[in-house]
Amino acid sequence: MSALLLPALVLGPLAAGAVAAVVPRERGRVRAAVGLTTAALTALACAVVVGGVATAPGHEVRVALAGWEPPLGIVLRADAASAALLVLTTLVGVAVSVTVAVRDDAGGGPAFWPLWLGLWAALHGVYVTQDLFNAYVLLELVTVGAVSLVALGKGRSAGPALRYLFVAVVGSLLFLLAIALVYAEAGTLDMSAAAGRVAPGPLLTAALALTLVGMGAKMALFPLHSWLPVAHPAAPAAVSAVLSALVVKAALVVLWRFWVALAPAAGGAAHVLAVASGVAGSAAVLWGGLMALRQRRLKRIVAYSTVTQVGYLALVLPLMAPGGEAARAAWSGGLLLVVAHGLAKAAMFLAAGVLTAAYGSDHLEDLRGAMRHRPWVVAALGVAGVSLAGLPPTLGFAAKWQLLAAGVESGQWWWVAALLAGGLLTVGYTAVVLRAVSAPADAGEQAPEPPPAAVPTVQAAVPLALAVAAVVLSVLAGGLAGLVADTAPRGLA
Amino acid sequence: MSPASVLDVVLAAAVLAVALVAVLLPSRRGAVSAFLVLGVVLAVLWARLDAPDIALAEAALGSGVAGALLMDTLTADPARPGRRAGRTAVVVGLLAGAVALAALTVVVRAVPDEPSLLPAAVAEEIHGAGADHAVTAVLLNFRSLDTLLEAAVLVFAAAGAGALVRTPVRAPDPVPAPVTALARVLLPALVLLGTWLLLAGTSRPGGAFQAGAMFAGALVVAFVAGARFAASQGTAARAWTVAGVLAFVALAAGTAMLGQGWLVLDPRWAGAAVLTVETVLAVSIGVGLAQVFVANSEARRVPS
Amino acid sequence: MEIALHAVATVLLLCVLAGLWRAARGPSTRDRVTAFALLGTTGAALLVVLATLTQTAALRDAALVLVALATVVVVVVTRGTAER
Amino acid sequence: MTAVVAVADVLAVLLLAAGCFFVVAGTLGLLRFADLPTRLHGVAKADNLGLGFITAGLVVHALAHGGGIAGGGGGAGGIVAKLVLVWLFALLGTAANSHLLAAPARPEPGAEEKPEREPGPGPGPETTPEPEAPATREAP
Repeated sequence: MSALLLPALVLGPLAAGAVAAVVPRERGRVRAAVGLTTAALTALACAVVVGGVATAPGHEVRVALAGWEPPLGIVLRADAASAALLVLTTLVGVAVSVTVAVRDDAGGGPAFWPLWLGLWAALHGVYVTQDLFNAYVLLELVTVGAVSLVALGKGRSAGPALRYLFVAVVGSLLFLLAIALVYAEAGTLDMSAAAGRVAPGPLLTAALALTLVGMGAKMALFPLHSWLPVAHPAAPAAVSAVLSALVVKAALVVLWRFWVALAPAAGGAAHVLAVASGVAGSAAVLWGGLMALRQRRLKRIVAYSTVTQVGYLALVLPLMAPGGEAARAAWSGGLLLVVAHGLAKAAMFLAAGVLTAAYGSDHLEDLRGAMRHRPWVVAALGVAGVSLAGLPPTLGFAAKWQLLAAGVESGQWWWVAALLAGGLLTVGYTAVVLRAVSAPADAGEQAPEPPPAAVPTVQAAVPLALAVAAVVLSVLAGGLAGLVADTAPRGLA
Repeated sequence: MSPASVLDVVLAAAVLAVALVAVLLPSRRGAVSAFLVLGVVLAVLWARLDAPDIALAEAALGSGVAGALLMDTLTADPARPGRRAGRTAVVVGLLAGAVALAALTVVVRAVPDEPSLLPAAVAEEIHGAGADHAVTAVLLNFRSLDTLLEAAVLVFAAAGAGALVRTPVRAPDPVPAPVTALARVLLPALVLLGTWLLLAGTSRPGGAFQAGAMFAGALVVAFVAGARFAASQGTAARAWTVAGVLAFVALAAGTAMLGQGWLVLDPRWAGAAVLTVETVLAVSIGVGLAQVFVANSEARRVPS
Repeated sequence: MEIALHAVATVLLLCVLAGLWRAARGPSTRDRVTAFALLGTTGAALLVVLATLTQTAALRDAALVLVALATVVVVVVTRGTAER
Repeated sequence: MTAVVAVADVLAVLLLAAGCFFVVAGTLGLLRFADLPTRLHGVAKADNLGLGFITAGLVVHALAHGGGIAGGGGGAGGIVAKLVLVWLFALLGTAANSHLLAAPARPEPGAEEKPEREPGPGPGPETTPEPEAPATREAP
């Protein structure tokens, strides 16, 4: 059953997106209905597939498409890591769909639906594909959807969208070159088959480096991050949530899968590249945190926070390098962090969207009194901030704990320092936001407390639900980590 | 030096020269024109590299449809001063390019001589794949998911482009007589050429993407000549754009429900299935590309 | 015979390169497009020569495509400049 | 090699050489002529004649040597048909193109197109219009 449904996770939303594109734009309600139905069915199919992965022997569900095994055909394979990502995507996807269905301003109008459904399909594909070129095509689909969605923002969103497009396409091209190199040596595009057919040498080193840089650009890894803080404020609220929670993760997943499959064969060169990734990640943690502290607009703060969190995720590569227990801890910690960050960031951006809609601005000065008028939305911001900072009792804590364990286990203290510094900075900018929204209206100035506009209750409840999910899932974190660790890589030793 | 290697050396030098001119020219129009020339030279390069499929695609998409799109964007835009790259930027760029070239040379020289597994595997399995031409068999059968997703990329690109045009398509400007006359001849010729490429695709280079480019060319000519039907933003146009993807997904779902597995084509009807999907795809690609062109053309006319 | 075909191909290629000069330099858009139209014809000649040389029938299709779409480009461009 | 084939080869080479001559002439015209109408004139006439001669040469070659391994559409016949089609397309296209491109260049009262200039910030080839500047890269 789950094997039958695995391709449907990609093709279903894709077809629904195509159908939504045919519905005239004036019939926004019909488009929303298509979107919500698809979200419900997708969630159901995801549950079946995740259940299938949990019960299947070896915790994996595998489908050879068109009946052709590699090297001729393409294989889709869902393992525990895919399952974790599918859970995240379902939660965020349903939340975003509900938000936009209630008030389509949040997504930039009815044009949101076809693009979002197509993007959703592509994300599912990225999590389960085993084929390098297929991953490239899926990333292209992700890029087309994400860039168009950013361009739906009000005002001057075309420039930031174009900038994002250029960066993303250059990243794709570098990855394509890497694929060509791997194919030239291995003679196959299947990741696991290629792993056994490559040897250390300039070819493999170049492929790993190109993938690191290409995917680094797509996931906004410092110093290639400059498109992200520009794109977020321009994009509609729901699109920002998708962009930060899911889209940058697609590139990250491709990087990790590529790395896990091919880096062990590269020997010392992979070590050097992993350290480079760690250095970039540490710089991202510090730079993103400092920049977030300096911003005065809520969306920009949350955007720079993404730069920080992507930095953590880049640390996973060097932490995995020693293999053994450390690699298991780093891998499961990294995946948990992806889930935790996705939930927290989606909650934050959706909350920011609600506040922006209510107060007509996301400048911190204009949000005074929000604590009193929109307590649940502010609570969502707070809980999400706590999870981001990695404090108990949240999923973020469980994830960072694993990463710390990996660092201590392998004696890589310097990465631990970056992790801790990042946590402090996160506490800092979360405090800045909370302080601003809790400030009484008459603090300093005589201006009256800005009257908030009405926002549908459902829309205000969604961010809180996501933030609460980050807390609830922390109870399951132990089991989840154990399950995920089974798919852990062997390290670079 | 043999005549063949003279040709190859000149060709390689030509590609480099045209690419450099396209990148370094400060005038935007000049750069775009050079880019169109690059399309021609690249088509010749692919022909020389014994890759007629790509030569055909480059001629159709690289210099044809993309050329029309780029030139249309530029010519309706007021001539603005091009930005001249600073001397430092040029020097740094050339240095970086040289380093990248050297690194790539090292890497490419490390490519092993042993042939890839795939050509043999394709040759072995192509009977019953539904197409005699290896490229078509790979695109429509062995790796059909990739092709489906590529078609989806175009669908969502067209949807995205359409979403950015916030006004309905305007009535056409008066069309000069020679354009109308030319359209009458060019339109059927392009449709005929596209149909030929589509049918040829099962046994030799050709197929849905190249044929789609021809259909797009025909629709663009119709649009320029004042026709406001399929190429506009109507529901019918959008339906045609997504038809290819939907047909492909329907085929996939059908095969899955019949118990054969997703996208598994029975050799008995694989040929018919491949040709049907290719035909719908070609029309979809044509209408989709034309929609991008129209959206681009209309977006510029909106006074902002 | 092969030598002659190679020589013809080389000469045609040099003509394409020479056309680049006019395409890049202008001065008007129409000059650039005139150059592109020439290159469509020359490129088509080049492709049919290569088709005979390498015995690849598909390259003659490519020549047809090139000529036809070069005309489409000209139609599009002349509309664009006529509007202003 | 039979005598007929040898004669055909000589004929084909002569035709190809003539074709090259006209294409080169057309290209020189494009580069050296003073303004758009004269350039169009050179391109439209010489280039199509050149393509015609080259096509004719290839037709003779195809008839003498047969379709080869990949004739497509039935040996020499298919090749000849396709070659003739390419030439006809080119003739049609050039006729229409020249008409469209030359239209504003004809003297019409009050409607004279000036070469649009893209003012560059500094001196360079774009800002120093010199219609008869010597070509830097020329066909032999």
